Amino acid sequence: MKKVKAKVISQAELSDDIYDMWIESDLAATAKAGQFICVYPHNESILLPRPISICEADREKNILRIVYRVVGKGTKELSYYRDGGDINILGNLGNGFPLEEVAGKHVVLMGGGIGIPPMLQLAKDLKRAGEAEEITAIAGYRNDRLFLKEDMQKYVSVHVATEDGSVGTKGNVMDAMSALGIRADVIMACGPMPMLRAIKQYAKKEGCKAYISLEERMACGVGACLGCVCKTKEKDEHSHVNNARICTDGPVFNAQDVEI
Amino acid sequence: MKKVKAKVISQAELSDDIYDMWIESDLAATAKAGQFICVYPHNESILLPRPISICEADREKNILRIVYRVVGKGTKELSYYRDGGDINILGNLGNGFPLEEVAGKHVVLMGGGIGIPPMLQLAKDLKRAGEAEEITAIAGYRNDRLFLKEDMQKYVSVHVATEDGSVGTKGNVMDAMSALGIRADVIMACGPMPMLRAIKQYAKKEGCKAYISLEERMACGVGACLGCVCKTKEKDEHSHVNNARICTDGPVFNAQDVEI
Amino acid sequence: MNTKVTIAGVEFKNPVMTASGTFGSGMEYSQFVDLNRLGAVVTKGVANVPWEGNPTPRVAETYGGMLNAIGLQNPGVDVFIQRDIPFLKQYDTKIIVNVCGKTVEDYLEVVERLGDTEVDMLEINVSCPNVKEGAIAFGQKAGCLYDITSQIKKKAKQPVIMKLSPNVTDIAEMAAAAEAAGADALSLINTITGMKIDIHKRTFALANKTGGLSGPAIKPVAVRMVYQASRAVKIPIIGMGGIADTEDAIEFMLAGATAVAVGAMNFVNPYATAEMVEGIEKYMTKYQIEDINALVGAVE
Amino acid sequence: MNTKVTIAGVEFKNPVMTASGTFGSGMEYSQFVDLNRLGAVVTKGVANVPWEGNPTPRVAETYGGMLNAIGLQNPGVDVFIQRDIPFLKQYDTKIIVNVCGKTVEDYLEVVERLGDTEVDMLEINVSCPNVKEGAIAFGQKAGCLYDITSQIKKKAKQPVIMKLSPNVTDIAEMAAAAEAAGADALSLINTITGMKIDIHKRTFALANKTGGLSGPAIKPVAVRMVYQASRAVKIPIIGMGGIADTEDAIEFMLAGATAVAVGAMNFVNPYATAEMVEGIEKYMTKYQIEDINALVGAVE
Ligand SMILES: Cc1cc2nc3c(=O)[nH]c(=O)nc-3n(C[C@H](O)[C@H](O)[C@H](O)COP(=O)(O)OP(=O)(O)OC[C@H]3O[C@@H](n4cnc5c(N)ncnc54)[C@H](O)[C@@H]3O)c2cc1C
Ligand SMILES: Cc1cc2nc3c(=O)[nH]c(=O)nc-3n(C[C@H](O)[C@H](O)[C@H](O)COP(=O)(O)OP(=O)(O)OC[C@H]3O[C@@H](n4cnc5c(N)ncnc54)[C@H](O)[C@@H]3O)c2cc1C
Ligand SMILES: Cc1cc2nc3c(=O)[nH]c(=O)nc-3n(C[C@H](O)[C@H](O)[C@H](O)COP(=O)(O)O)c2cc1C
Ligand SMILES: Cc1cc2nc3c(=O)[nH]c(=O)nc-3n(C[C@H](O)[C@H](O)[C@H](O)COP(=O)(O)O)c2cc1C
Ligand code: FES
Ligand code: FES
Repeated sequence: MKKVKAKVISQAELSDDIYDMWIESDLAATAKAGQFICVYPHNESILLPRPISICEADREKNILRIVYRVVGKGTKELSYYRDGGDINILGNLGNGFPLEEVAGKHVVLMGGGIGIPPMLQLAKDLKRAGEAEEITAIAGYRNDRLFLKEDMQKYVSVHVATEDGSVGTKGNVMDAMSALGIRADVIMACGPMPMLRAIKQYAKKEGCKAYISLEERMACGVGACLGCVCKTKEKDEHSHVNNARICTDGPVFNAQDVEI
Repeated sequence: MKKVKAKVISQAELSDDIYDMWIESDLAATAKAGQFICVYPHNESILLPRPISICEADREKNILRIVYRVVGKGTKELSYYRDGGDINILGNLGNGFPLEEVAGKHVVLMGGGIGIPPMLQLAKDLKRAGEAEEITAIAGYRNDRLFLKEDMQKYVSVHVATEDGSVGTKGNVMDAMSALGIRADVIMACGPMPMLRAIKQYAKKEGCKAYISLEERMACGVGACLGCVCKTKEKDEHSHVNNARICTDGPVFNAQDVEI
Repeated sequence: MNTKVTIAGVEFKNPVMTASGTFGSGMEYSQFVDLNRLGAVVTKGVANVPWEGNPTPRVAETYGGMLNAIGLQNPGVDVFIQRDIPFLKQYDTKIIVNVCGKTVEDYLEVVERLGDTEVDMLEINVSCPNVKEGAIAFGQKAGCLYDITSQIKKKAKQPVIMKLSPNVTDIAEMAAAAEAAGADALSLINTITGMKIDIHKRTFALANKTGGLSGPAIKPVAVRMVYQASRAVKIPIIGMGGIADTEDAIEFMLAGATAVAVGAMNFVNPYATAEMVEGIEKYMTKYQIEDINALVGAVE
Repeated sequence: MNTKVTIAGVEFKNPVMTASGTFGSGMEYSQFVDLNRLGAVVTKGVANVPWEGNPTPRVAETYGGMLNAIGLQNPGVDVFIQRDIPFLKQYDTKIIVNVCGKTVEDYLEVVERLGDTEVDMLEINVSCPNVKEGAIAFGQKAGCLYDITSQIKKKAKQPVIMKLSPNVTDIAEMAAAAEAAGADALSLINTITGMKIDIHKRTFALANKTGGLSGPAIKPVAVRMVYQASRAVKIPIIGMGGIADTEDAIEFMLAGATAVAVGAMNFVNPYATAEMVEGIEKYMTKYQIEDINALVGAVE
């Protein structure tokens, strides 16, 4: 784990306000699907690091990809970075998705909106490991401005849900799951809280496993400030209370272990 | 007076930590020698405008020149600006040197260190007006890394004083004045406070006029905050106390009117 | 769409004001901002006689803010009445005069002199940290604040705004004391006392050693105090402290301010107040807010 | 060159410490900083029993700073003694344990439990603004501060640092009360109470509504309070509040601090403390300062 000044390799707008950036850094060599990095804005009036999931890591070329939505000052600044520019990042943070849980299973990857990016590296790694029996991805979008779908299709079959019904199933990823009659042994997901809640409930009912990636406001990103906790079912080993740190104990949790 | 986003035309390092920047702005059209502009840093953690004297104004080409020393965060940032970049400026501020005071007189322009820049436009304007009987400039430097001397020589004869004695008279501008036996009817000066004090004293003794450009920490630059005052001999017309605002009532004052 | 707000019977065309001491009497900034657009101009503090203020340096920059120790330099109430009020009367905006003093008598004298002028409201600065004589004590003890407020209320012909100091343990207590003494409105916050040291010269950055911190850096403290004060009293509040743009202005209104004032950020963006007047209208349109008063205290 | 400072008989290899709650018990940041380089590690607040802390969101960003309302989540003193102290003892640095509680008895229990451990000093947090139960009251009334300090001093086996709240009218009075009650040292400032409102959702940015403001934004207030406190007492002061780099550390020392602590800026630059240790040596070389203690309070 280290903080480095890295170089921006390329930047492109993928969809409305959604940007795609490649960064050159040896952090790529050890990055795991589901981990994230923190980006420190250059604008000194905003100090805190911005957590962004690793979307792809090319471990040979030492390059990392992040895909992010512009929502505030920090991500706005990011979207102005140009090729060759400096970017200050801290990584790799958190634990990735548990790849050891998939042998012989049908794994369903679910990404909603700006939760889709981490699913790409996950699809790639699961495919490469070759242990899962089947891998299916379901990606939920607002409208027909799909992003990362084609990238994911290189590794797994991808179903689409759109809120406006313009492509694939109308509705969210859960709607697509039932409409298509997909049955999962293991779900791995990232997306908005209502989606994650629905997945947790579904997994409990169906008796399948679900690993979900959570979000919370962060200050340190490394487990020191206790800013980013989520409620846990059992007492957490580090905190000795029912709180786990999303940045270091997560961001990926077994859905049944957390209160969301 | 207005705040504008202008374009940097060129930037060069003139001497150790001294930079020379040309800016495209129609503020040039009305700029007077001795006036200044305020530059607002892009770095949002430092908010206040930085006052910098107008070194040259090309009223036809609508370009302004500033020459400044890097001393802190704001001027450091300025020194990173490149051709075509944006610069936020407020201008034109303050009153210039009183050009109407020179008819038939021997005017001596005195610039010390980073007080030299405003003398260039002044030399140009005095020369162009052609009313002064004689114009002499004395520029004081630390060492032989002279700057703006050749520019000034295009308009007036320039004598040099250096602290280390490497060029011209060893010492400051006052030393050069006496060493060279120069006698002034009117002095116009900008430079460090000890130099300005010496000029005030000299002018009083010799019975000549001296106009000096003062510096003080500023917040607004436009006369509203009362941050930048200097003590005056008489009650000031605006403040009704013995304080004048350097930004609006100055920065150029008759040396005998201010307590320095 | 209604952007009018009313404070102690005085109607303002919109809630955007200038913070005392950062806008002179409007003359300088009238080059940038059409004063007719503003809810009110709040003037620099005025005393019974001219004040010299503090030695320089009077201002220093800090991270996201600035320190000032102007020391309430002002030309005195006579010049103010002759020169500044007629200037401001040319515009269709309200005039709020900030009043300072070293003793209760000083304050009362200014208040009385202003009684027959066309000033709309008085803002009593009992919270300036930059004057040695200690007027700030009036603003730091609830008992003193109560006393001076009630004495001023007895003499004042215009509605009285008490301007509170943030340099207190309990802002709600201070707000309640001012209200109990009859204040018509409150304004807060004044600057927070701060200090800067030049580590190379090993001297104070300000001649006065301490100064008042203002600007975006202090906004969270100001929002908190406006919130706490607004929950403690019924009288309206004018909020200030680091307001830079429309979003900040709305934040203060949601916290409980009926009007807002822009201080140090005028220095950074001379157009700030005018932009805010427009920005608030846009925000109201976006969120379909008919009456701006619906925003006051509307945080949940 | 001497960079050692001594506080209440405890010698620190240099004046650079971590501010409580921003560095855990050192474990996480030991990946970035060699803890052997630091004067001391000051731990997160520890209570007699585990605390859950506040609901999320617990942190929010502000201009040049941040708000936190962690609510002193901690695993309790037993786990702390078993796990964190042995971890820190691996390093050649001093251990200062920050102690929190809801009642005087809570504090005393922790202080007693730590009495037989290899902890070097205790820092008593009577100034956390983020706990409903009101421990902050201990830190906002001179009388209460005096009482709790003297009770703790009776039980404590290690020297006691009282950590002062900046949310007071008169910091000098508070400093003097703690000293009179026997405190061995003071640390200041804790966070300043602030608030942030999301104007689009019209909700509080923090679940706790208010939070503690820290970071560079508050530095001028912290420097002023360190200066005022250091002039009011003879006991040494650990200064903090927005320290980001060597220049800031020196500024606090000139204001009167014998040691300094880095808080929120660890989050922005995990290497900040180590860089400062080096930076201070460079500053001393540049200005030919033989003994770092010559800097303490050396502003004129
Ligand atoms: C583990 C993790 C992974 C993430 N991965 C991605 C990703 O791959 N792509 C993407 O677009 N976004 C991702 N996010 C959300 C992203 O961090 C925020 O959108 C971003 O921080 C917003 O910063 P801003 O300056 O633009 O917004 P502002 O609102 O100006 O930010 C203000 C403060 O709030 C914090 N903040 C704002 N929104 C969020 C949020 N949703 N979650 C956490 N902190 C927030 C910021 O970090 C900052 O400290 C992730 C968040 C977490 C916790
Ligand atoms: C009327 C006037 C004309 C000037 N003309 C020039 C010029 O032509 N060339 C040049 O190099 N310098 C000039 N200066 C000085 C210049 O303003 C400062 O060097 C500059 O503001 C420093 O900014 P900084 O951010 O680099 O330094 P910092 O020390 O980081 O600045 C911190 C704060 O202090 C203020 N400040 C620092 N030094 C000075 C100073 N000497 N005078 C006023 N404010 C200061 C800054 O504006 C800022 O608000 C002039 C000053 C005045 C008042
Ligand atoms: C340069 C300056 C001068 C000020 N003078 C006065 C004053 O005369 N009377 C007063 O009540 N407040 C005065 N203030 C305080 C402001 O009115 C305001 O309360 C404070 O600065 C917080 O707002 P801001 O952060 O927007 O500046 C002054 C502030 C500054 C920066
Ligand atoms: C996330 C966070 C947690 C904190 N927790 C504690 C704590 O447990 N005990 C304490 O005394 N102070 C705590 N503080 C206050 C800091 O120790 C410090 O006094 C304050 O943040 C000012 O310093 P800074 O501006 O460098 O952060 C905390 C601060 C932050 C930002
Ligand atoms: S962000 Fe600090 S503990 Fe997770
Ligand atoms: S800088 Fe504000 S009055 Fe001159």
